[in-house]
Amino acid sequence: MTITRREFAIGASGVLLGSVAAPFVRRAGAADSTIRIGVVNSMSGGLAAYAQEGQPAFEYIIKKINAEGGIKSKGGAKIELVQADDTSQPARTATEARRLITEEKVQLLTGTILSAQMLALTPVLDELKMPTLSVWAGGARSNYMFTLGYPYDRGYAQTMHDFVVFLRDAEKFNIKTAVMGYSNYEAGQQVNKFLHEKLKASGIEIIGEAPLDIKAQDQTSAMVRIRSLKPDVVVGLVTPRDGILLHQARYNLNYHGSIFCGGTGGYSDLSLWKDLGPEIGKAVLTKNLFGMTGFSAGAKIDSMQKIITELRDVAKLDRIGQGAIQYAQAGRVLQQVLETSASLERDALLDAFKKVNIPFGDPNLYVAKPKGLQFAEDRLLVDGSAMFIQWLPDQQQQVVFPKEFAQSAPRPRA
Amino acid sequence: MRQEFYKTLTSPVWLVILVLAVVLPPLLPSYYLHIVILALVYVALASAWNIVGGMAGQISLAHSLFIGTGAMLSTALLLKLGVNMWLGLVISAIISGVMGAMIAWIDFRFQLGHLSFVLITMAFAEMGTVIVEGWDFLGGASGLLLPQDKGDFLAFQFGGGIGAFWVMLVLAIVSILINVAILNAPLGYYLRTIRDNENAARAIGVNILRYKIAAMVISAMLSSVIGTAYVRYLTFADPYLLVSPIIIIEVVLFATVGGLGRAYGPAFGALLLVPLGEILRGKLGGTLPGLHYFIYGVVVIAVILMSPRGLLPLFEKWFSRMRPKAATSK
Amino acid sequence: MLEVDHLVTGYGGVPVLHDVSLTLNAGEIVGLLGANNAGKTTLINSLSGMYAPMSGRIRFEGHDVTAMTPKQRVEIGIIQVPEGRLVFPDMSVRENLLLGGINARARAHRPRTMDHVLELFPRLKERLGQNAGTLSGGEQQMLAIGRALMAEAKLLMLDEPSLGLSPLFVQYIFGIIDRLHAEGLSILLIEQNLNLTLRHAQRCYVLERGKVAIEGASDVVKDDPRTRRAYLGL
Amino acid sequence: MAEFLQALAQGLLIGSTYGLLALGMGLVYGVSGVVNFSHGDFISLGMFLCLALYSAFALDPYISLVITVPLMTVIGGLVYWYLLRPMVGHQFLMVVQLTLGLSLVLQNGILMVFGGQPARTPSVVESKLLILGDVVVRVPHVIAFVVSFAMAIGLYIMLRSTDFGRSIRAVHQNAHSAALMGIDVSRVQTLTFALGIGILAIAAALLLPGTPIQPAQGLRYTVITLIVVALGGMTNFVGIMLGGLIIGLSEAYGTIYLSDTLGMLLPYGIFVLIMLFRPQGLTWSSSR
Repeated sequence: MTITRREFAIGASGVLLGSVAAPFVRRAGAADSTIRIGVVNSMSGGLAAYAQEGQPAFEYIIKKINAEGGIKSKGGAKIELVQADDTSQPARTATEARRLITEEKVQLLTGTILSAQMLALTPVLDELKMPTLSVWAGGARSNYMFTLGYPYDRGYAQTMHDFVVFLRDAEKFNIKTAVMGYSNYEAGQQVNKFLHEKLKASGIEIIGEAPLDIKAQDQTSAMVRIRSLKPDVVVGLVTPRDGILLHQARYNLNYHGSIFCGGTGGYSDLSLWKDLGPEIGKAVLTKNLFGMTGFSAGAKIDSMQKIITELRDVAKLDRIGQGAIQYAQAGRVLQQVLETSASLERDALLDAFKKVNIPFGDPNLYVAKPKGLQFAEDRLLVDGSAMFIQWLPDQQQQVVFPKEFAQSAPRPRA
Repeated sequence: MRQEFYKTLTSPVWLVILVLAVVLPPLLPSYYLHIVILALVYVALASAWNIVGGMAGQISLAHSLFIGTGAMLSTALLLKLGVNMWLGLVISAIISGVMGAMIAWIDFRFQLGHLSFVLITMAFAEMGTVIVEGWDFLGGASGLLLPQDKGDFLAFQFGGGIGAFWVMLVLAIVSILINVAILNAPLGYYLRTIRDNENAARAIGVNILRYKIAAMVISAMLSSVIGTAYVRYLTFADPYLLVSPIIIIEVVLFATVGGLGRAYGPAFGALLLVPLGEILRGKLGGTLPGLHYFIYGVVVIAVILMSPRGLLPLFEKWFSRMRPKAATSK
Repeated sequence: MLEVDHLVTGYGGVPVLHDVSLTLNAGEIVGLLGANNAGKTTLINSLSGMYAPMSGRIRFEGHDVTAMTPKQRVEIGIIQVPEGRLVFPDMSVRENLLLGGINARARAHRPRTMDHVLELFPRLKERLGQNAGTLSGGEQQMLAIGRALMAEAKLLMLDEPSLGLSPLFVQYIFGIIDRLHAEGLSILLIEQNLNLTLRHAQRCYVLERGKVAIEGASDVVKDDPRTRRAYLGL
Repeated sequence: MAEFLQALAQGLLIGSTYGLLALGMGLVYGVSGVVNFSHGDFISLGMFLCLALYSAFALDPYISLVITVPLMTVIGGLVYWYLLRPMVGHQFLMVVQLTLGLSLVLQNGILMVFGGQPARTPSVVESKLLILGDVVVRVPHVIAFVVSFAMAIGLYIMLRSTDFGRSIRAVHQNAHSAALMGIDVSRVQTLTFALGIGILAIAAALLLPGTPIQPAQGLRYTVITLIVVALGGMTNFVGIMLGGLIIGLSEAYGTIYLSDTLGMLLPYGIFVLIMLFRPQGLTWSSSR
């Protein structure tokens, strides 16, 4: 070792002293002309993929807002982001949020905040009363949290159910039986519960479950199970990584006996094609597969098209999927909240969240919401719906559902 | 030997701790109070683990089951069946104790070697994770959210913050004192004999099964109780934390780096490493992703290379060098 | 051939050998006697380089070897047959012998030395493919000596070669020792069996609590009343 | 029946790669008693090195081996010499903690360089399939299967018929005695550790085609490896390959026929039972 004991002793006492003294060293108050937003993300650990895709888009939008004159109703105040990493562990989301709120004195909080993080944050937000915008949570248990994620029930489950019924009734697909194929983690299980009920109520027989082990390196066995059950449709929430493995397994077994629909990331992420490789992508993505998504490069929504081009050409992001769009949307929602809020007091901000309205057709609406973007009483999106797409051999997507955005009818079963 | 224990009980250090405990928390900002509470949780857990891992030399990775039972079961009993959490704490502790006794019995019955014991307890822990994540009663993968802590003591609520601080302080001290008591009692002597040479212990007629079970049950029940108190403080019963390999890996790390088998070693490790990890993440978490963990890992490696017997022995050596008289009187 | 000057060795800062000096001339058998814990095995392991001495020096064939590693000492021909044989149990007799000759100096001539060893120990030849762990104690001792010969020993150090063997085997092993001596090998012999050692060695050293208590020709040592006392550790 | 056969093929192929992952750990445990908790992160490192070589020079992972194997071997040697060797003679658990620290460093070092997105490394064989009646298998898996067994046999022969191999076994069976034979024990331990990590570089490349990789995956690989090594009796290569197959098969059959929680419990349950009733591992002879 090159570190001597003396050096270590000095270093160690430094760390100790620092940790003891830190609370008593008050940081200089932030200048009045900046608004501090805390961003607690999973930048490392198992869930790092979400924030690593979204964060650059978010920073780009915030930079743009600042460049265009900041928050005008607050005298052109600039937004300052204060970042934190929860290492994909919900308990640390709570810790970091506490630090951002009490030490960094942020005025708003945001971040990926998946479902488990949302639950872990709830007691801290209730205690410290900090208005918070989650980018991805499917629920919001604290009165202070709003979320852009699809609600489990009226978002994910309802959209998937509606699409399956649409295929059966409107498009005359032969769909009588289903297997629930979903990523076996909190959101996957939650959505599955609701979806299961809804499909049953609509007369579809559930003949089996195929939960995907989220730690597995290969899903061929799960696909063998699905193949042996031979359902008409396989449906459920699938994460991007499980999606890659699931489609790979489908390719391996050359199984096209069922229609696969679900998502979001695992069926519709733009990077799927790249992650699978062109050959496998072409063989499985364009056959009997429909993906749920909140955004599609092919959707006939001008504002969405514009932000995609902008993130690609101006911000030079190399990965533009739903994550990036969702984060960009979060930036715009926060902008509106800050603009319309009477003051920077928490109650005012909370009120402003409740009044958020980005109508359909607004240039700042990046996600596909036919009814626009507003928060309901439960602080989840009023319009939790999403689209369904199908893939084309040239790696483009076509929206097939809902009718408002559809570019084409669903491709018949192969 | 008992004398040693009473000497510890009447030590003036307690007065200092009491004064600090009364004066400091109200002055600490909430984030730093939180770090102190976290450190105390891990002091308590590492000390509880030390009873088997350090003294008996049984490196159990199954402790996440006990912590998890204390946390998830008591929460589920309250939310699903309306069982008071105090009662839930007792039920969980008893179940943990039974599981601990079974593991100790398996260890004895099948004469597991050190490494087999590590790996089998690891497999038990993994199985526990899978079961909890697939069992709706315990909340499945989503976990369970406790009602807000309103400070109703009879409902096992301590009002968060300073209340939680006191609960954790008491648990940490109890956990350490149990360590001191065992080390100075015949049980501690037998455990060390078993650890150092199980065959010799058998040859001189030590009832190995009895002491192994005793150590494991005490440690398991203690871990379970700490788990219940911890989840009350967290409010969110998260299976990915409380029943996962993550928590047990951390507990073993703190205990080992602090000084295994010593009464204060594990506590020392947790007191140093928990704040270090939190502060590194706080300061560096917003920069390059992974950097804070990277540095933490480097520090862990450096510390181990510098003091392969644990930090506490190293500090004692420094201390005795500074005060040679204290060393000679020992 | 071997000169040990004022050697002090110990573990963890506590000396076990205090100021031990001894010499061994080329072609000699020297006996090393003493009660349990007198420091015999520590001494032999110091000579093999397993412990770094706290002070003193060791010379071999005129060169200072004090700072040499065990490997280097093997390469210059200081070979130990350890107490309890310590053959490699899960390897065949042949593999054990090959390992004996693994050092840089001996490696090239392994086929030749192997023939020599097998001629010396015909029993090993019969058991060549058998795992060493399945051999009897006496056979293991043969293997341990054979393994050391494979290393082309110049100085052979035997630690308790008769331990746990039947009288018949003890006789056989000492016959071999005499034969090796006749072939010109220098031998340092540690033995519990006092009479046997005194009979085969030309000179003896008696260790007592890490110090040389008595030294001299075997006859002299034999008659010294202190020998029995030291030996019994009284 | 088709399911049964497909599961059999799947289990055997995946299981053989588990065996390959475990060979290196068994080797290292045998000569130095180190249980390396950063094992899985070294696999990650091997995979990300292949990714880097693909990004920079468009190298196929199978070709990258020419570079990654020597590189990882050297890294392994340095790690043993500077980090693990000083710990010889200290508490087993402390060494484990050191490798855990190393795991943090590796995992987050990879994260800092490559980011946390799942990444794919293309290979010419990644989409090739082999169709045998009802059973379809992926060519990369078949390659991995063949190489795994070839490696196991190669190592077995190396250990039996070379001086280096015999030195490794000598150190494993009795380090003191080996030193008395003039074997430099530290050097053998270092080289063995280096070799163990070098083997991982091969395993990494074989597993890579079609596997999305992430920096956080290491612990999963470590756990599987530990289980397989333990099933094999820690140092027995035949047992280790057998252990890999058992875990692979129980995963495949568990997922297909039991699904859900019960299916995921199956490999652990089988592991515990085998460990209790055959603590010495799967093979009968104690030799290796």
